Amino acid sequence: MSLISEYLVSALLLLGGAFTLIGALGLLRLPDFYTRLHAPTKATTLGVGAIMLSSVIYFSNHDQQLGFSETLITVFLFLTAPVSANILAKAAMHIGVKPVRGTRGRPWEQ
Amino acid sequence: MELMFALVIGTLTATGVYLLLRARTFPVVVGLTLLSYGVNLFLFSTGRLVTGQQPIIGSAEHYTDPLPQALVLTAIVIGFAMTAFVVVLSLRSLADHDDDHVDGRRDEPPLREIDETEANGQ
Amino acid sequence: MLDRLTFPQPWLSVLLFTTWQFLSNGVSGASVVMGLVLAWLIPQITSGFWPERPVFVKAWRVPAYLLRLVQDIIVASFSVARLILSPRPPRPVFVAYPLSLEHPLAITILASTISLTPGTVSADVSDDQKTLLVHTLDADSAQEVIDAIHNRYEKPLMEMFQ
Amino acid sequence: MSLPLVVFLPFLGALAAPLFALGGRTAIAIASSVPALIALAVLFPFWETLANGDVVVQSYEWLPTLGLSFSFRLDGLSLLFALLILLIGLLVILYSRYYLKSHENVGKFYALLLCFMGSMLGIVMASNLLLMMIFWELTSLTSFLLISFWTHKQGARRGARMALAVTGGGGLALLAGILIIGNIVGSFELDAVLAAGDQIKAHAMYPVALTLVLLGAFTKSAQFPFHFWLPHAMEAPTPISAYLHSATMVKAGVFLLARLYPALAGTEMWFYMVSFTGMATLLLGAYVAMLKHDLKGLLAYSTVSNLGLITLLFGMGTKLAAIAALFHVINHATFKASLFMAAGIVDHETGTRDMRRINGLWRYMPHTATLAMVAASSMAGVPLLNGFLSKEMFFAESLALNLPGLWGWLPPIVAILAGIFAVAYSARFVHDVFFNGKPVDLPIYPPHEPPRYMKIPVEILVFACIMVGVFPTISVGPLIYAAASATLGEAVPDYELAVFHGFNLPLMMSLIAFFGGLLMYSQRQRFFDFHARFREIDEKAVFEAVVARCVNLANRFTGKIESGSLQRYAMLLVVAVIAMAFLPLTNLGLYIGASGLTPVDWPTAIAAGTLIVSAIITAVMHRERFFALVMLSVVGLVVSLGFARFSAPDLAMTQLSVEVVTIVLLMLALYYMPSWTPLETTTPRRIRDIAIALTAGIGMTLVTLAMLTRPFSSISSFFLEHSKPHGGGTNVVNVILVDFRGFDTLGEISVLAIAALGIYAMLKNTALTPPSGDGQGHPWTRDAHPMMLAQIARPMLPLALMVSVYIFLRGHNMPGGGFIAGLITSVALILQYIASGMVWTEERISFRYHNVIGLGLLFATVCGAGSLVFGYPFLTSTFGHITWPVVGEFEVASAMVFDLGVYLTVIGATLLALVSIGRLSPHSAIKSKKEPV
Amino acid sequence: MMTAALYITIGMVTLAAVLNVCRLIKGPDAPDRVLALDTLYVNAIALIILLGLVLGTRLYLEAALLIAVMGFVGTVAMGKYLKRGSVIE
Amino acid sequence: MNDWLLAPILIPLLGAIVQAFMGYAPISLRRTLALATTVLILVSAIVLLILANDGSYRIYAFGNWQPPFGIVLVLDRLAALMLVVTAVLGLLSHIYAVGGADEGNRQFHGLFLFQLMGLNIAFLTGDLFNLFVAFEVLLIASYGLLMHGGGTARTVPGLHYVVLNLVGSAIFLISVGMIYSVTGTLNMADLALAVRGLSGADLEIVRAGGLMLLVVFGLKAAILPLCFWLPKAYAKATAPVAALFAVMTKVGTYAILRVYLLVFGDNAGPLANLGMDWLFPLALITLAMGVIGALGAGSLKNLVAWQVIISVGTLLAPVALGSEAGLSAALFYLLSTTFTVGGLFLVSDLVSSQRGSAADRIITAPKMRNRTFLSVLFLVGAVAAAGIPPLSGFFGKILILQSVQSGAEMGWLWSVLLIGSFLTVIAYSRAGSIVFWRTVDGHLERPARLNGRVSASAGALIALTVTLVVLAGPITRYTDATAAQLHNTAAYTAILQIPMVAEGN
Ligand code: NA
Ligand code: NA
Repeated sequence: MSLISEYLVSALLLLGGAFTLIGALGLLRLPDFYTRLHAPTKATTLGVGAIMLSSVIYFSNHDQQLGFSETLITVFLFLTAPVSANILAKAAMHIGVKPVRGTRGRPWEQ
Repeated sequence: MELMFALVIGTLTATGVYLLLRARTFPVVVGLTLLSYGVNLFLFSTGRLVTGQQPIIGSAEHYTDPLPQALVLTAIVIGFAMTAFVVVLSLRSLADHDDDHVDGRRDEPPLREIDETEANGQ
Repeated sequence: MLDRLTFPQPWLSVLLFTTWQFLSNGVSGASVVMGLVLAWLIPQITSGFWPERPVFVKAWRVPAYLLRLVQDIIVASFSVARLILSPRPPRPVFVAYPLSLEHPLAITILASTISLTPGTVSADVSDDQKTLLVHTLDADSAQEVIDAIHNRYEKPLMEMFQ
Repeated sequence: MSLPLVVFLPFLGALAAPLFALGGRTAIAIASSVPALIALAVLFPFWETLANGDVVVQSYEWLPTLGLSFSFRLDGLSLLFALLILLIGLLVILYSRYYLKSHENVGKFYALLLCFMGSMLGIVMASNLLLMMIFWELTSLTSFLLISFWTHKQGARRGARMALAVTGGGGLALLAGILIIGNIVGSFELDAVLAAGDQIKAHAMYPVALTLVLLGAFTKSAQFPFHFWLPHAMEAPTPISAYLHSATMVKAGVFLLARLYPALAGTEMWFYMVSFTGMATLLLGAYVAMLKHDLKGLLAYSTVSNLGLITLLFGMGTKLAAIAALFHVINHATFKASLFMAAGIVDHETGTRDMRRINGLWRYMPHTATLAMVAASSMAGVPLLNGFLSKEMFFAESLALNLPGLWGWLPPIVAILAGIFAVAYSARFVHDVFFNGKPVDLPIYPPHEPPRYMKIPVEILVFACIMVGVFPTISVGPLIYAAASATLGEAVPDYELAVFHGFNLPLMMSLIAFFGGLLMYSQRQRFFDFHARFREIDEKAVFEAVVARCVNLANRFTGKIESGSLQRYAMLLVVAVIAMAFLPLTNLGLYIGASGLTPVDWPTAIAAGTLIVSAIITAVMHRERFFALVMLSVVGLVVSLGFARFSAPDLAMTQLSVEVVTIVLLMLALYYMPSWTPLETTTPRRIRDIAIALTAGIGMTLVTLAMLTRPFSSISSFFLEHSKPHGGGTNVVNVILVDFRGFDTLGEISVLAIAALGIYAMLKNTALTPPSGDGQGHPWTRDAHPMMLAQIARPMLPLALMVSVYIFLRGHNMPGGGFIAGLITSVALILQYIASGMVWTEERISFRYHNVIGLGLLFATVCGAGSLVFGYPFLTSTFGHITWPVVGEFEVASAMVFDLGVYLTVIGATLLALVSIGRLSPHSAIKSKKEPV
Repeated sequence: MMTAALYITIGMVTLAAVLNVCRLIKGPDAPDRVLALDTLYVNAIALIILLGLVLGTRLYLEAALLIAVMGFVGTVAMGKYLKRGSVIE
Repeated sequence: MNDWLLAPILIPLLGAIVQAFMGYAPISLRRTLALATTVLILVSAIVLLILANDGSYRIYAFGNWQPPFGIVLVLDRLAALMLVVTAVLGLLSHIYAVGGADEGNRQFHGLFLFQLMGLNIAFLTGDLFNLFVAFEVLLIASYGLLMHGGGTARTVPGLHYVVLNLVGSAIFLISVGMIYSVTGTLNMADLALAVRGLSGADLEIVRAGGLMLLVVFGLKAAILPLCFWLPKAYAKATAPVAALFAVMTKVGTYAILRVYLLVFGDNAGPLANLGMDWLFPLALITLAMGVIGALGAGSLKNLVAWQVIISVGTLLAPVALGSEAGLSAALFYLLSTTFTVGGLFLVSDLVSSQRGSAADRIITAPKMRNRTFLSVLFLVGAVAAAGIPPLSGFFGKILILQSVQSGAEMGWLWSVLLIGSFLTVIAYSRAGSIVFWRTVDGHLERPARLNGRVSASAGALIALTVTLVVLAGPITRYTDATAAQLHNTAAYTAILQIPMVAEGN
C-alpha cells in the first residue's frame, strides 16, 4: 500500500471517527429532541461515510480490486437518514415533545 | 474474553428468566427473546471464541468450528418462528380475554400490598 | 412475449444495473450479463410498486446538483460539529417553508436535501403538500432559511422536474 | 379344547344375546340357556375321571413372558362350583324370563348374565392364577353392571359403584398377592403353586402374600369389615341377587380359600386371620339380618353371615372343617337362591319388600309360601333339610377346635349365638311375610301366585334342599368327596354325611339354637328397641360421602397445584433445571479450564458492557414496554456485532435481520396491548424471581466459563476439509446448512412454514379492538402513510430484490444464502406495507403467501429427492462448473435449488405471519382517509 | 500508522456508541430513544467496517449493508408505531 | 441404505405441501388427499416394522455423508414400533377429524400432517440436534393444532403450553451445547462412544448437560413437576387433536429411552444410568398426581387428560429402573395407553356432542342420545385405562409389576401402581355412572346425530385395546426383543461403520 493511500486512509478514519463521536456528543448534549435530530442525520452519517471511504481505498489498494460495496452503504445511509429523521420528527410532534425554550415557530399538530 | 462472554450469557439468561416469570404476555415474550439470545450465544460459543477465523475457506489461515454456527443459524430461525407464534398467541389471548395476563384473567383487583409499594415508590 | 422485453422503468433499470456492478466489486462479463438480466427482470416484477413515474426533464443537471449536495453535506457537518462542540446554546427555529414543487418525488428530494444540509431538518410535509416544516438548528430568522432553501435547492429541482 | 369351551361358550352367548333379544323374552331365555346346557354336556363325561380324584388340565400358551397361559383345570372343587354356577344359572335364566318386564333391556340383562357366568366359570376352572385373576376382576365388572342394571335408580348406581370399589380394590390386592406367590414359586400354574405350599409358607413374603390374597377373598366374599357392599348390591334385580350375590360370585372368595388351601393354609397366621374374620362376619351378619325390614336386606345379611360361617370353617384349618365348608357352600347356595327367588316373587307380586307392610301372604300365595318356608327352615337349620347337616358339622368342628385357655369356649359360643340368630331371622322371614296379620297398603293388591314357570326354579331348589337333607350321601356325597380331595390335595379323612349322628353335643347346640332363636324372635321388639339406641350407619351414604370427600379433596388439591398459573409452571421448570444441573456444576471445582482466559480488548468489553446494561434495563424497565423494546433492539444489535466479532459473519447477518423482523412483530402486537405493564407481583415474589433468575444466570456464566476455557476437538475438521471439494462451496456454514446437515434445514423451514400457517389460522377469526390513541392518550395521527417514506420505499423494493439476489448467489461461497436473502426481500416488502399500507400493497401482490411457502418447501424437497433418482440418498448434492461466453465460468450447485426453497419459504412465512397480524387492523379493510402517495 | 489510526477510530466510535446508549437510556421521550437507536445502528455499521479493516477482510461488508437496511426499517417501524400505533395497516 | 426409512418423513411433508397449495380447493378434495397421505404413512410404518423385526439396525444417511458427520436416520425395533403407534393413532384421529372437526380453518390437514412428520423424524433420527429440530417441528405443528377450532377456552392453556415448551427448547439447546462443547459431536452413536472416556470437569459438564436434557424430555413427557400445563391444554383441544396428542408425551418417553439407554446407558462409565435415580420417584409421584387429578376431574376430557399423566408415571417408572423386562413391559403399556387415551378423548367428544350444553362435564343432564353405544365404548376404554382385566391396560400393568421383583422399588412401585389403579377405578366408575346413568328428565338443547365415520374411528381406537390382548403374545415377543435391542448399545454404535453409497453408483 502506498504511503499516500495509507495517509489518506488514516486521515479519513480519524475524520470519520471524530464525526461519529461528535454526532454522539450532539445527541447527548443538545437541549431538545428537535435539535438532537440534527446530530445523527449529519455528523454521524458523514462519519460513517468517511470510514467507508477509507475502507474503499484500503481494500482497493490491498486486494487490487475496487471495493464499491461500501459506497452503496453510504449512499443508502444518505438516502434514508432524512426519511428516518422525518418520521421521528413527526412522531415527536405527535407525542407533543416540547421544543427547547427560545425556539421560534412551533411544531405542527399531527 | 471468556469471562466477559460468560457474563454476557449469564446476564441474558438471568434477565430472560426474570422476565419469563412476569405476569403479562409482553414481558414474557421479551424474556423469551432475551433468553434465546443467551442460548444462541452459548451454543455459538461451544466452538470457542476466536477472532478473524471465519469459516470461509480461503479467508483465513485457521478456521473456527463452523458447526455451532450452523446450529445457531437453525436455532435462530426456529426461535424466530416460535417467537412469532407466541406473539400471535398472546394477541389471541388478549382478544379472547380482553386482558394480556398470561393466565387470561381479567379485572382482578390488584394486590393491596402493591398499592402500597406503588405509593411508596412515588 | 416480446413486448415484455422492455424496460418499464428505464431509470430504475439504470440504477439497478449500476448497483449490481457496485455489488459485484468490479465490472466483468458475468456482472454485465447478470446486471442486464436483473435490470430487466426486477422492474418486471416490481413495477407495480412504483406507480408514479418520475420524469426528469433535464437529467444532465443531476450531477451538478449532487455535487453541490455533497459539498453542502460536508460543510453542514462541520458547522453542526462546531455548534455541538461550542458552549453557545443553539437558536432553533421552526420554519414553515412554502413549496413550489408539486411532484411528490421532487418534494421528497428537496426535503431530504434540506435534512442533509446545514442545520436544517425537514420535520413534516403538510397534508396538502404545499408547505414544508423545517426545523433549523441555528438561524437568525425564518426568512433567511426560506430564501436559502429556495435559491439553493428548490430552484434547480424545479428545473429538473419541469 | 373342551374346558376352554365351557368358559367361553357363555361369552359367545353374551355376544349373541342382543340379537335374540329381538325375539322377545322367551327366545332370549332359551338362547341363553344353550351355552349352559352345552357346558353341562361337555362336563358330564369328565365325571368318572374326577370322581377318582384325578385332575384334568388343558393348557394353551398365551403370554409366556408373563407366565400367563390359557390353562384350565377340572377337578372336584372346580366341578362342584361349575355345577353350582351352571345349574343355578339355568334356573336364574328361567326365573328371569318371568321376572323381567317386557319393556326392559333384556338383551343387556342376559348378555351380562352370560358374561358373568363365563367369568365365574373362568375363576373356578382357571389353572393359571393370572388367568383366574382376569376372570376374577371380570366378575367384579359384570357384577357392577348388573347391580346398576336399573341405572335410573340412584341406589342401584351407588350400590354398584360401592361393590366395584370394594371387590375391584380387593382384586388388586389379590393380584399383588398372586404375583408374589408366582414369584416365589416361579410359575402361576396351579399345579406348581399347589405343590409348592411348603416353599410358599416358608418364604419371607408369605405373610404379605397371604394378607393380600385374603384381602381379595374377603372383599369378594363380603367378610367383615368389607361386608357392607353386599347388602347394597341388593339393588340389583332379584335374580341377580340370587345368582351373584348369594349363590355364586360371593362364593368366589371362599372358592379361593379352598383353591389355595394347600398352598396357604395350615399356618397360625392363616388360622387367626381367616377364622377370626369368619367369626366376626358370622356374628355380625346374623345380628344385622335380624334387624332388616327389607326382605332382601335380611337375606343379604344372612348371606354375609353364612359366608362368614364358611370362611370360619376354612380358617379352622382342619380337614373336616374344610369338608364342612364345601358342603355348606352347596347348601347355602340352594336354600339362599330359592329364598331370593321367593323374595323376588313376593316383591314382584306385592310391589314392595318391606316386611312391615307385607303380612299374611299365606292367604294369597300358599304355594310360594310353602316353598319359602321349607327353604327358610333349611336356613334355620331344621333337621331333614340340608342346612341342618352342614350346620351340625359346623357345630362339631367348633367344638373340636382347641384354642388355649378360655378362648376354647369362643368358637362354640359364637356358633350357638349365630345359630340362634339364624333361627330368629328365618322365623322372622316366614312369620313376618306369610302370617302376622294382614298386608298393609301394598302397592299391588291383591297379590297372587306368580306365573307357573317362575315357581319352577324355586321348586327345584327346594327339592334339592330336601334331597340333600334326607339323602346326603347319595345326592352330593361323591361330589363333596371329589371336591374335598381336590381342595385338600391329599388323602381325604373319614367323614360321614349322615342325617343323624346320634344325641351328641352338636345336636344339643342345634336345639339350643332352635329354641333360642324362636325365643329371640318372639322378643324381637325388645331387640329392635335395643338396637335403636345405636346410630344406624348407612354404608352407602358413608361410601358416597367418602368418595365425594376424596373427589372434593382431589379437586381442591389439583386446583392448588395445577393452578393455571404460568408463572408457577415456568418457575418450576427453571428451578428443575437449576436443581438438576446444580450438583454436577458444584463438582466442577475449578471453573477456569486448561486453555485459560484470553485477553480482553476494550471495544469488545465496552460492547459487552453495553449489552449487559441494556439487558438489565430491558428487564428492570419492562413495564415501560416500548422502552423495553428499544433496549431489546440494542441487545440484539450487540449480539449480532458479537457474532461478527467472533468470526461468524453469517450469524451476524441472520441475527440482525431476524431481530428487526421480531421487533416489527412485537410492535404490531404492542399496538393492541397496553403500553404499560401494571405492577402486580408482590415484593417477596419479585425477590424470589430475582433470586431464581440470578441463580440461573450465575449457573450459565459458570458453565460458559468452564466450557470456553477448555480445549476440545470436534467433528468439524471434516466439514472444513470436505466443504469445497465435495460440497462445492467455500462458506462452510452454508454448506453445512444446505448439504452436510441439509435435513436440519428442511426441518427448520418446515417450522417456519408451520408457524406461519398456524399464525394465519389462529388469527383468521380474531377480532381485536385497537386503541384509539397511544398510551399517553394522544389520538393517532391522521397521516397513515407519510409522503417521504412512501417515496423512499418505491426504489427500495427493486434494490432490495437485487441485493437479495446478490446475497443469495454468493451464499454458498461467502456469507449470505437463501435465508438472509429471503429476509431482505421480506423486509423490503414489509417496508412497502409500512409505507403504503395493506390495501395498496396487497393490490400489487398477485400471489398468495401460502403458495410461496408451499413452493419453497416443494423446491427444497424436490431438490433433495432429485438425488434419489440417481441412487443416492435424499439431499445428496452435486455441483459443476459451466462456462458460458461473456459470462465466463460459473458454478452451479444443486444445493442452490435447495437454498432457493429456503429463500421462498422465508419470504412466504415471514410475510404471511406479519400480514396476518396487520390484517387485524381495521384500517386494512377500509381505505384510509389519505391515500398513499 | 494506519493501525494506530484504526484503533483510535475504533475507540472513538465505541465511545460514540456508549454516548448514544446513554441518550437512549436517558430518553426522555420515546423519539429520543429511537433516534439514539438509529444512530447506534449507524455506529454499528462503522464498527463492522472497522472490524473488516482490522481483520483485513471484506467478508463483513454485507453485514454492514444489512445493518443499514434493517436499521432503517426498524427505525421507520418504530417511528410509525409511535405516531400511528399500527405499523402495518 | 434403505429408502423406506425416508418414507414416513417425506410422505407427510409432501402431503402437507400439497395442502398448503390447496387453500381454495373444495374440502372434500383436501380431505381425500390428506387421508390418503395418512394411509400411506401407515403403510410405510408397517413396512418399516417388518424390516425392523429382523433385529438389525438400518440407517439412512442424508446427503450420503458418513455418520457422525451427516445426519442419519436409524431404524430399529423401538423406532418402528413408535412409528406404527403414531401412524395408527394418526390415521384414526384423522378419520375422526374428517367427520367435521377439521372445519373452521383450512390449515388443519397441513398442520396435522406436519405434526406426523415431526413425530416421525423424532422417532427415526440418530442425531441429537436433529432431534431438537424434530421436536420443534412437532411442537410448532401441535401449537397450531391445539389452537384449531376457535373458542376462547383453549387460548390460555395453549399459551402456557407454548411458553413452557419454548423454555424447554432453550434448555434443550443449552444441553446440546454443553454436550457438544465437550464431545464435539452430535450423532447419538458417536456420543455414546465419546461419553465413555470422559473424566474430570468434562465429565461434569456432560453430566449437567445430560441432566438438563432429562428435564427437557421430562417436560415433553409431562413428568411432575413439569406436567401441570398438560391437563388443561389437552382437555381443551379439539378431540382428534387431543387424541393425536396421546402420543406427544410418548415422544418424551421415547427420547428418554433412546438417549438415556444409548448415551447414558450401562456402558457410559461414570455417567451410567444418569438421572434415573431421579426419574423413578418422580415417575411415581407423577402417577399419584395423575390419579388425584383424575379423581377430582370435572369433565370427561379432563379425566382423560389426567389419565395421560397417569400413563406417563406408569410408563417412566419401569423405564427408570431400566431392566429389560421393565422396558418391555413399559413398551407394551405404551401401546395400550396411547390407543386407549386417544380413543377415550374421541369418545368423550362424542359424548359431549350428545349431551347438549352439559357437554362432557361430569354432572347430571338429560339422557344423551346413543347412550348404549357410547357407554360401551367408554366402558371398554375406562377398563383398559384403569388397568382392569381383561383389557390391555391390565396386561401392561402386570407386566410392569412383574418386572420389579425385589427391593424397595418393588414396594413403592407396587403400592403406588395398585392403589393408583384402585382410585382410578373409582374415578372412572363415578364419572361413567354420573354421565351415562344419572339423567334427569328434559330435552337436549343441541340434538346432534352421531356420524358413522366418526363413531367408527373412535370405536376402532377403543377396539385396539382388545386387539392388543388377543395379540399379546406376539406383541410381547416384539417388545422383549426391543428391550433386548435397546440394551445392546454396541449394535447401535456399529452404525458408524455402515458404508455409504459408493461414488459413481
Ligand atoms: Na439540513
Ligand atoms: Na310383615
